Amino acid sequence: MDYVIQELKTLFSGQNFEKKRGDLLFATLDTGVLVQALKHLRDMLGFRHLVLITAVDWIEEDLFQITYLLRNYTQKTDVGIRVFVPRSNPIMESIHTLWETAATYQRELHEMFGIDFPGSPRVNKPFILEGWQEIPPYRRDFDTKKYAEETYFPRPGRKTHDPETYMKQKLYPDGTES
Amino acid sequence: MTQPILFIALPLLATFFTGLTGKRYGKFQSAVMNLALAGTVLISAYYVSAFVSGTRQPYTASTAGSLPPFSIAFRMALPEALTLLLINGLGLLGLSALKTTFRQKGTLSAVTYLLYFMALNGIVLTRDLFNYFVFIEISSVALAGMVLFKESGRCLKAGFSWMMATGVISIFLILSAILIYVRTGALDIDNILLTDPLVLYSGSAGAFFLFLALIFELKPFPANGWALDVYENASPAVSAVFSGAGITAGLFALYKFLPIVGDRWLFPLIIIGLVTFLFSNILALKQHIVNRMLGYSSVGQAGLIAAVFGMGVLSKEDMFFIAASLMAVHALAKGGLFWLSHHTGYTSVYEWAGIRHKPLFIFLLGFYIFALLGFPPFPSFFAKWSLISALAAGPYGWMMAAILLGSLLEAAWMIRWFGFAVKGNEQTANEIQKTPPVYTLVPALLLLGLILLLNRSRFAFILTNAWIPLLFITGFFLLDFLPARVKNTFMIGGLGLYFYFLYPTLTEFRLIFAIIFLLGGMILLLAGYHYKGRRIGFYPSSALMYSGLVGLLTAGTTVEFFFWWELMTLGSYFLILRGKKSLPHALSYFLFSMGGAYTMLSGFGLLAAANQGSLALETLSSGGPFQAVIFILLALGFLTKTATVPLHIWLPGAHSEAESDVSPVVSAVLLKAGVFGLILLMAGMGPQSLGRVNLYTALGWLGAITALIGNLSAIFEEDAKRLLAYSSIGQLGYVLFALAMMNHLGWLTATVFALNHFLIKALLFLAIGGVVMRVKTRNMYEMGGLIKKMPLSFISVMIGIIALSGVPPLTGFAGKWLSYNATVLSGWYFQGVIINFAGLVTFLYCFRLIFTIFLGQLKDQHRQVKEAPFWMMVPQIILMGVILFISTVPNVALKPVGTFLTRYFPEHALVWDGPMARSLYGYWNGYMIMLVTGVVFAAVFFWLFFINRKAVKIKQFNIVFAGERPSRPELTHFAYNFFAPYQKALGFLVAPVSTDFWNRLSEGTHAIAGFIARLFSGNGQSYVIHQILFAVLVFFLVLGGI
Amino acid sequence: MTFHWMQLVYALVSLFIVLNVGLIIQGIVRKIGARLGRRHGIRWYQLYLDLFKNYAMRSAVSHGIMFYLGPVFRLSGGIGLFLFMPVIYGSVWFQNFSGSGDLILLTYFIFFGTLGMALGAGESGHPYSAIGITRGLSQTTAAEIPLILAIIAIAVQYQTLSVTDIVAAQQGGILNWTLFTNPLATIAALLGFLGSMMRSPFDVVMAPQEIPVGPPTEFHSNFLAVLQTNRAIFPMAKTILYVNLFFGGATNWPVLIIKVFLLYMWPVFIGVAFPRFRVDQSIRWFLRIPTLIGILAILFI
Amino acid sequence: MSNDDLKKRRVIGPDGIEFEVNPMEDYFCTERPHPESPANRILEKFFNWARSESVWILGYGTGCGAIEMRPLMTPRFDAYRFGIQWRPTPRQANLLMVSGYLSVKTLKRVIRSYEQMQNPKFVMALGSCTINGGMYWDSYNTINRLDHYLPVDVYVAGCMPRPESILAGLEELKKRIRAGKGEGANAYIENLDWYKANQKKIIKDWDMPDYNW
Amino acid sequence: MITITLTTGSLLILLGLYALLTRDNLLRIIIGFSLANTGVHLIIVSFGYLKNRTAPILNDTMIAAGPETQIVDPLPQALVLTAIVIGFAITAFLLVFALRLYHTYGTLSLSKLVEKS
Repeated sequence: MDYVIQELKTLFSGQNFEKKRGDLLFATLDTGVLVQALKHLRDMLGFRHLVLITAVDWIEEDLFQITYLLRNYTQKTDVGIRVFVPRSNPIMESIHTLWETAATYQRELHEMFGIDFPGSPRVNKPFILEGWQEIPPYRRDFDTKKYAEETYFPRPGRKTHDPETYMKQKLYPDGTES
Repeated sequence: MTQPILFIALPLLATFFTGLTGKRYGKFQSAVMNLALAGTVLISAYYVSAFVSGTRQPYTASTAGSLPPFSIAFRMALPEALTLLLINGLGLLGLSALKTTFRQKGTLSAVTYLLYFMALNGIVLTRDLFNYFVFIEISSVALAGMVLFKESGRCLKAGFSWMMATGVISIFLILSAILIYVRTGALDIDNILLTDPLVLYSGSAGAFFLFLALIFELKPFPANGWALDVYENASPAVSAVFSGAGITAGLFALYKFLPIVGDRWLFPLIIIGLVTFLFSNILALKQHIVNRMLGYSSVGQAGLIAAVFGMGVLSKEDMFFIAASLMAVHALAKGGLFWLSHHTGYTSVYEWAGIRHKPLFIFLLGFYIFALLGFPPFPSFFAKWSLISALAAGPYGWMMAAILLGSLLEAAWMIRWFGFAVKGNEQTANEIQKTPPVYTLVPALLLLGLILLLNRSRFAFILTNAWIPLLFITGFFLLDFLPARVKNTFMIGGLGLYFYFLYPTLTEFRLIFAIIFLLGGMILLLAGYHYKGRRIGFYPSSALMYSGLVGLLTAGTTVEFFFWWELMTLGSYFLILRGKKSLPHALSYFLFSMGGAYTMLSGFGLLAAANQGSLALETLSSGGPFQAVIFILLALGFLTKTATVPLHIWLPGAHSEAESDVSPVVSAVLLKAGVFGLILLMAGMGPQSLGRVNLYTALGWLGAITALIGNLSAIFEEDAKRLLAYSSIGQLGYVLFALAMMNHLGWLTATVFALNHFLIKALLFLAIGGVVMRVKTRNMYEMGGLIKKMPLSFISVMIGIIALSGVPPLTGFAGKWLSYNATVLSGWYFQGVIINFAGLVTFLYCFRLIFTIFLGQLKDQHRQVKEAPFWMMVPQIILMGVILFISTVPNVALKPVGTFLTRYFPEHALVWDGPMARSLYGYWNGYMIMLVTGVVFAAVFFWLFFINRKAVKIKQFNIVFAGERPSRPELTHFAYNFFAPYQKALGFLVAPVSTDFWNRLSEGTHAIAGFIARLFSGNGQSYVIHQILFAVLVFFLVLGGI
Repeated sequence: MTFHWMQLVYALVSLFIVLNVGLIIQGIVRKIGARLGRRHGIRWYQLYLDLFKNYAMRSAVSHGIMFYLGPVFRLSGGIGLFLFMPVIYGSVWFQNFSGSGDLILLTYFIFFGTLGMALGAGESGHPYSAIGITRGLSQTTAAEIPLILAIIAIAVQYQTLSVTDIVAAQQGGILNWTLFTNPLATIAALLGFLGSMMRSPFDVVMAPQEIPVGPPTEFHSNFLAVLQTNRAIFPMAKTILYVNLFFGGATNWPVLIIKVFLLYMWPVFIGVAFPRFRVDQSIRWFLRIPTLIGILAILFI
Repeated sequence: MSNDDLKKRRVIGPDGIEFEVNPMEDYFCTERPHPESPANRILEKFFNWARSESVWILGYGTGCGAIEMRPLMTPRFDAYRFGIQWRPTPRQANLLMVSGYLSVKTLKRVIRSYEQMQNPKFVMALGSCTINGGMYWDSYNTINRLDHYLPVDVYVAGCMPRPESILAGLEELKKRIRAGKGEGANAYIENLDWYKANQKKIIKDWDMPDYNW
Repeated sequence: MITITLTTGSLLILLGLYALLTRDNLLRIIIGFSLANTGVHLIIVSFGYLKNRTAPILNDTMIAAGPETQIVDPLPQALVLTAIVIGFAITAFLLVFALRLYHTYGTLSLSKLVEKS
């Protein structure tokens, strides 16, 4: 794995090259070099499988983190590449040219986070949320509970409990712990 | 009082006078020239009339009052007079074509032209060998001069080669003259012939050289490159006289001098002639330059006529008739064609599409081409007939084969040309604005005149039986300017009258087929009312075809039968050619038809030979020793027409590409001509076997295989009309199978199948044609759901397919029932199984036809389609009525058929008990079936209708689609590659084996043509080498003891 | 053959009998199938319930006139086939309308309903219907070949195409049945019979998971009820034809019902034992062994 | 399957004339359904008995409930003996069995399938998710109560209900049918506006005629 | 004598034909043709020659002596005159063609002419 870190470090600009396990490493790269880096990983270092693309909404930093997880089947190792795009203008380069399956992930990210991948096939078509009109639901500023209560006719009489206190109460009604 | 010398003197005088008036070619000069040639024409016409009426006897005129050898003798008799009339007539007409040339080039060019004709006249008239040489040289030089009318380098080269080659010929000729003179002491034919033949012929070099010279004048293959270059490069107006008049004179010289050469040279002459004929036409196949093609044709025709001169088997009278007809037709038609070419100015075949919109051009082109090809009613047709008949009497099968093969090849390239002119790619052509000038019409009129002149004695039926139909046809040619609807009315009325008058005279099968041909034709013609405008060319062609069809019924002799057969082919070819993309298909239809017609012709020839020249159709029963061969030859002819595998490949294209109201005619009506022929043949000739093979068993298997292949091909077809066309192949396979059984039930089956095929295929083709007319596509997967827009058409198709697939209670079932009975009766179990399997396959394509077009999802673009035109529906409704009527009371139609069939096959007839038919094995009551089915159907229908009366009418996308909704009709309509599993399982059966075979054959022929064509390099020297090698070859041929 | 009004009454009676027999036999057959799979299975009268229920559906939608006519064609085909068949040998009245035509009529009348149904299903505009029909038609044509061979074989054997005469020739003992006098033809026909009964391994036509029930995808309510009625009559009529041709016919109703039941079990047995063929596979299969047996049957008459 | 397919479009016919196709009207039936009144009482009783004993199921397997439906066909539970069968097409089925949570997207399909069934028709909903949203009660995309969108005849509670409880639910349904209470189809049609309003509230891209025939 | 002329004539013909076939220059071809023509004329004349006879000029003595035994055959001589004229005409025509070809293509080589289309 170390040589992967070495190569990535020397060839591409980025930070946080960290080895999580013996067979898993993560790195944060600059958005500009991402495609090249993935191409290099795929063609030179044998990470032929795009496992997934996912995103995290760092609302505090005003950033979206996009993670690309790749797998090398001969060495049984994984690499995760992170990039950050600004929340205000979330545009990322599409990698469907490298892996056709990426188009589907990108479509999902577009729908759920509103991250745009220009040029990705069918990226603007509704995927799961047909006719969605709110802000993308996976953004942390979207209030799911409020939306559900307003929209989906909650059945009256439903009680909600704080799991911690409720379970404590239920399992140890006398208040004795352990 | 006239003198033969005038033929020389008049042109010479005119030459002098015009020469004296200076270089400018003005009105005066033109008048003089015209007068001179008109004078010769008049004189020859006078001689012809005098000889024919007998007021003058043939005589010889000598110059200077002395006798040969010290003077030149001109002989004047009927052959000479006719030839001169032809030559000078062409010369007179040719003047008009060259008028502008003369104006540009001055008087001298005109003088050359006159001198050429003077020389040709001399060649015809003179009896003197040396004199012949002189005239030959004058004509050669004059022609070389005329080649220069067109100023191009190629012309110059061609002219130089020409002069070189002629020079060599002149050496041969003069050598022969002197050698013969040395041996016989004479130079004129009559005196030479007086000498002892032994002296003359005993290996005489003179005869050899004379023979060579005569042959070279006719440009034998392959030593003819120089002439072809001239044909190609000279002005077509010059080629016209060169081909028309020059070849005629050359042939006449050959005819005249051949006795000197002697019998020993006749056989080589035949070989050379036929080889030339065959190979010229092969070579023409590869050509696309019209003038060169016509050159090949001229050379080939000359070869054919020369071969005729060599055929000792022909009686004098026959030979005269054949040669005269062929020569006259060739001269006039070739002249006409060259003039057309001159007038259009097109060089390549592809450019000829430019005459598309000029009916007169098209008419003339067709007229000349079909005259050349030997189509009725032109004299060449009778000449070909007589030739083949005469050859059939002896062991000359190979000659027949060569002639017919050559004719077929000739037809191939000529028809391709014609096709390009009528239907070729329009983009490549500049349209021509002019109409053809009058003089190009004259040869056509003369040809028409010839029909009457030359056929009077031998083929009297033209005048006695055929004049009404021929008048009918001519009428439609003349009335072609009328609106289509008027002509349609005339046509329907004409056919009706025809039927009215014919009805009392026809019996048995002839009556059945008359009903199909005439009444069927009338019903189908109703669809013609839909077309507006004039529809130029449709009605003359239809008239040709219908007259031909009816002629088949009334024909009493084989020649009559063949006459009408050819007319029918011609008419149907024109009709098929009218389709938008039918060019290649019409061509293949025509070629297959011609091939079939030629085998038929040989069969008839052999038949006549076996019956001492008797031509009556009744002689079919006495075929002599060649009975089986005759049977096969004739059967081949008819089987081509019924599109039996492997002769079927023409049908799908031809039938599908034809116009909407032509397809039903060619399919439902025309194919029956072949069936009629087969019936005639089988009834006439009875059981046949070749060696130990029973030919009828072979035919039965052939029918079964045809049925299977045809039907299987139909189910894999995406094109609705092609599907129907393949289905026709299959249906006619049934008919053939049933006929071949040669028993009562078999023939009854065949009759029922034929009638059904007529009714059903007419109905289906009309219905589908109406749909295609509306939706403008024939691909079934592009249609769908049209039932909502065209309910009547749908009903037509539904009735049609139920009847076609043989499901009771409709009429198709009668055929199935009979075929089972006949199968069991004749013991043809396995063929019967194949036939019935083919019948089951019918379901597949029937369903495909109705489903993919009418059911399923209606397409966007068809949402505003209207029902098929009214006039397309009218015949469909009539046909549906007939089908339902016959289905209900089949006895009305079948009982009379059965009754007269007992005359042929008295055993195992059906017993009719009211509507109930009983065979040896089973029974069938069409009325009862219809009744029970109808009652049950009505009961269930009303029951369902009652309980379901509240049903909500929904639309095409309201279907269950796994919770989704359909988005576009195209994606929801299952139509393409409909029977994929079948393809996977049985697709190998319809591998295009026959198509491949025929394609390879045609490619091979083209490859041969391309290979040989390399001989003609355009180099004069190599042409001379060809000449010399040819001479050597002939020398060894003759010495080799042939 | 003259027509009597009584004929009509008897025809209706026999039709009623065969409808009930068909429903019950099929119910029992399904029960047997369930028991083989260790299930309790449906009640024997379940098919009646289904039929009633479907006739009792309150609403229906229609895709067009042919959508109506499809089931009508189908049921008329079934009823017609039955009515054109001599049912009970020796009975004057239960000959129905068999005087209208012979064996050939019956073999071709089978297609009357098929073709009509194909048209009705086509009108529904559902692609699965069309796919199902192409499969069905393709397979049927191949399955008919052994049958045709067998029919020709027995026609030659008995020198007649009349079903009544064929039955008559088989009377007088079990050994006179075609089954024993011409076993090859019988085998060929029985193999062909498999293909026409739409049971496994030849049921890819309906393929419920792939092309939901094939041709009748869109048929519902009363339309479906009519089709169900036919499904009770039509296989019975076909089976009766085979009984007549190969198993000596029947001289009374009980014998007929027993024979029909036993013969009906034949495709059921095959069906529970074998998985499904694709269409091209079944075409090839029919054109191999059964066709060969049929050819042998003709050769060894 | 994009919505563009349902917009009006200009089409050129075979004869060259251009015209407009409106798929919503041309390809779909826009008629409003109407309630079907029962037959007379005695006949209806007989019919209801037949209906209750011949329930043909259209299984809508969205969630974990689809797993629980399969055992019903096995020898252990053998629903066939109660006259219950599965049909592959809504047209021929009587009972729509919704087997779990429904997202907005699947709800659309469920509604279409339901409307394509013929009157009388019944709905049975399995599991808590269809009752009150279950564990997805606060999801942005999962409905909470099915009965606001379709007339449910029987709810079977559980997460998931076992086959036994489904059988019990079916028995309950049979009782309802026999009692003449299985008029959900008519109820749906009579209250069509309310149902449609609810449906349209969450299905924002409603691109169909109101009723799917 | 006759043998000599006949042989010469034949040789000339062959020579001429050889030239006609093998030379590339148009003029040489024409010359070859003229040679062959001359050979033919020689042959004609030699055939007409009869030993020990005189020219066919009729005068009184000749008529008295019986011309058919005294003079050579006059016919070939007449023929050869015509033949020469015709040969001249053909040669002239060939030359005209050669000249025009030269004007058009600028060459007299046959092989080059054939190549140019």
